[in-house]
Amino acid sequence: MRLKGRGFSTGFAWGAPPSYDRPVDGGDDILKIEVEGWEGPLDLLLALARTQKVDLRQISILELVEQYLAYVHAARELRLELAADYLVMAAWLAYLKSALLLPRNPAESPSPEELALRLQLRLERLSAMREAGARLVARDRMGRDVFPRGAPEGLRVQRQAKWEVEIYDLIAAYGRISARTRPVMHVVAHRDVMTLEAALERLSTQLGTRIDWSVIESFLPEGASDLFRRSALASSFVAALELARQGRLEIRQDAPFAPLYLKAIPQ
Amino acid sequence: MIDAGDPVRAVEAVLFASEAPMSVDEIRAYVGPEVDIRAALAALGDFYAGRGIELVRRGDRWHFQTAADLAHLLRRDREDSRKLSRAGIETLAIIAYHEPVTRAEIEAIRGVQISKGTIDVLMEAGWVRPAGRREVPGRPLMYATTAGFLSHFGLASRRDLPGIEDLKAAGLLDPVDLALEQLDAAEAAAESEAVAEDE
Amino acid sequence: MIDAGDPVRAVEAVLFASEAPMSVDEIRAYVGPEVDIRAALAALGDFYAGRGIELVRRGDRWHFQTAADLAHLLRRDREDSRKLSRAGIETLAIIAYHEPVTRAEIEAIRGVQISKGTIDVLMEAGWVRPAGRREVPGRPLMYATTAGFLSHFGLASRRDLPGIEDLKAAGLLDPVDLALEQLDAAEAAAESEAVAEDE
Repeated sequence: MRLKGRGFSTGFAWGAPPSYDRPVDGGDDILKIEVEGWEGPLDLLLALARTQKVDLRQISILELVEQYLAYVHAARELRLELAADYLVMAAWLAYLKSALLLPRNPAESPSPEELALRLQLRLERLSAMREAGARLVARDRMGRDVFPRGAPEGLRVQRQAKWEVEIYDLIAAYGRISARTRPVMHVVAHRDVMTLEAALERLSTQLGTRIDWSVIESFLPEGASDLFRRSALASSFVAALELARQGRLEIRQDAPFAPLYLKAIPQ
Repeated sequence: MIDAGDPVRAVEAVLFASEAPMSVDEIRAYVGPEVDIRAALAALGDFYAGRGIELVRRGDRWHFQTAADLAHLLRRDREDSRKLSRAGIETLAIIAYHEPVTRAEIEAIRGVQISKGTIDVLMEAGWVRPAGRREVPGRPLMYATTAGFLSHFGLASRRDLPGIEDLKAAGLLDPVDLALEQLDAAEAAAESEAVAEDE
Repeated sequence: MIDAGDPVRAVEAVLFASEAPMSVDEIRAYVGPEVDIRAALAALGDFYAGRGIELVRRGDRWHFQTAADLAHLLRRDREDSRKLSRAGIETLAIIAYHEPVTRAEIEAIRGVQISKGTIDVLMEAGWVRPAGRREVPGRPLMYATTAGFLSHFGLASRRDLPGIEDLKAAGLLDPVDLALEQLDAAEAAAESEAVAEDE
């Protein structure tokens, strides 16, 4: 019987309730109760059922209910605090008993007989499993009754990694390393440019020779390479801005991206 | 006199050297595809019958072991380190006879909750394994026995479980109907807690 | 037909289950003083002669073992296809192009450290071998490729490895600007000299 608090030693035993007069446990007048031994109300019921000394299929459920209730009663008289599930089972069995004894209510489902049969089947199944467990552990068991070879050589699986790598992977890897680790050097190629200073001088000089508005491109050197012309244009534009700031020329543009005209301001 | 030719010798040597029971396929991986392994096993089984060593089948695996009737010679100073608790034995029996079963079903049969450790001990011994989930609310884990269970208890298959045919015929191994087995609300509550624990 | 009676069976089982070879006295401690163990051992020796299992004597101790001529069955090879890591491929490429090289040199070329395992894997694959020591402080080990490397990659010799120029032509070098390409050309020339030196 599982007791709350587990305050009892496992060897605890107590006498059967006075009303309980059936010899149990193979003729012993005392129903010994290992306090920690009962594994729930079903276990207790099964032990009580065994005392009827009949096949579980022929068991008297009413008698079993009486036994259980008497048992719980005795435990309470001894002020043993029973675990709740024992009391719940007692209440259910008391209900079953009254249902079995009182006049039938045909509408009730399941019927008390069916409930009794289910209880009997549960006890049978638990009993069968308990017996099966006992037979199982009594078998010739490996390491206890039969023994495997003490020193097997063992079987070995030699795992050989079959590496999936192709010549291409190898070469590509080398290319990758080469590209990654070669020293990076930036060399700026020499290019012809017109410096701002040159453009300023050139523009100042040429501006004096023009009377009317002249497009900025007309100030660039003739016959220069394209790259040099672009440099000269950029420098001349900056030079034009500088000269306009100094009040030495005027800049005119009729619309965005339209031609840029320059004209000297007479000093 | 048995033919000690290559196939039988080969299978004998491989099984003898193996540290664990072997299936036919596993044996084949060592002795080669051309060997009739079942024939060799049959020859070996006949050959070793009644000797101090026996060829036994456990599940779909084969191994050599000492003859059971010689246990008294070998058991000395070997102590049974696997003493199972009563709860452990019953739980193992319930799993073996009903598999796959959930913890709630085991508890319904035993009429009591089982502690977390009980199934753990059985799994640690290599006798029980998780076997999927029951497709019911809560999807509780199910348990079943292993090849190690068969081998430890000397069973060729689950059909060899003692009395299983009689129990089946008596309807005692029918699926556990939890709804019917739940005789009272307290148990039902306890079980749903247990199911929750399994998650 | 061998007598499968008790003494022989007992000795057979005890020797089978023993974790170590046993002397006659040790066997006797299991099977009892009345048993003629030498006779049983002789019977077992005859019985197992030519089988897949043999009874062998080592000094004054006896044990069963798998027949020596079947040892090859106890091992089987299994090939697992695996991808060589990027570090592995790069290290192999560097060794192939620069051999013999030390690990420090490989790291200098890769610009990344390599783990000990990387070269081990290449050696295990049979593609790389130790190739003496560099006569510098610390005498570091040098590595070179093997004949297995050449045959795996279908190369007649290391000269078949494409040079930098070939790699560039194949688009295997990242695009670089004009000046750098000229630099490459100079280095490629230097490298092909280095390769030639190694031959």
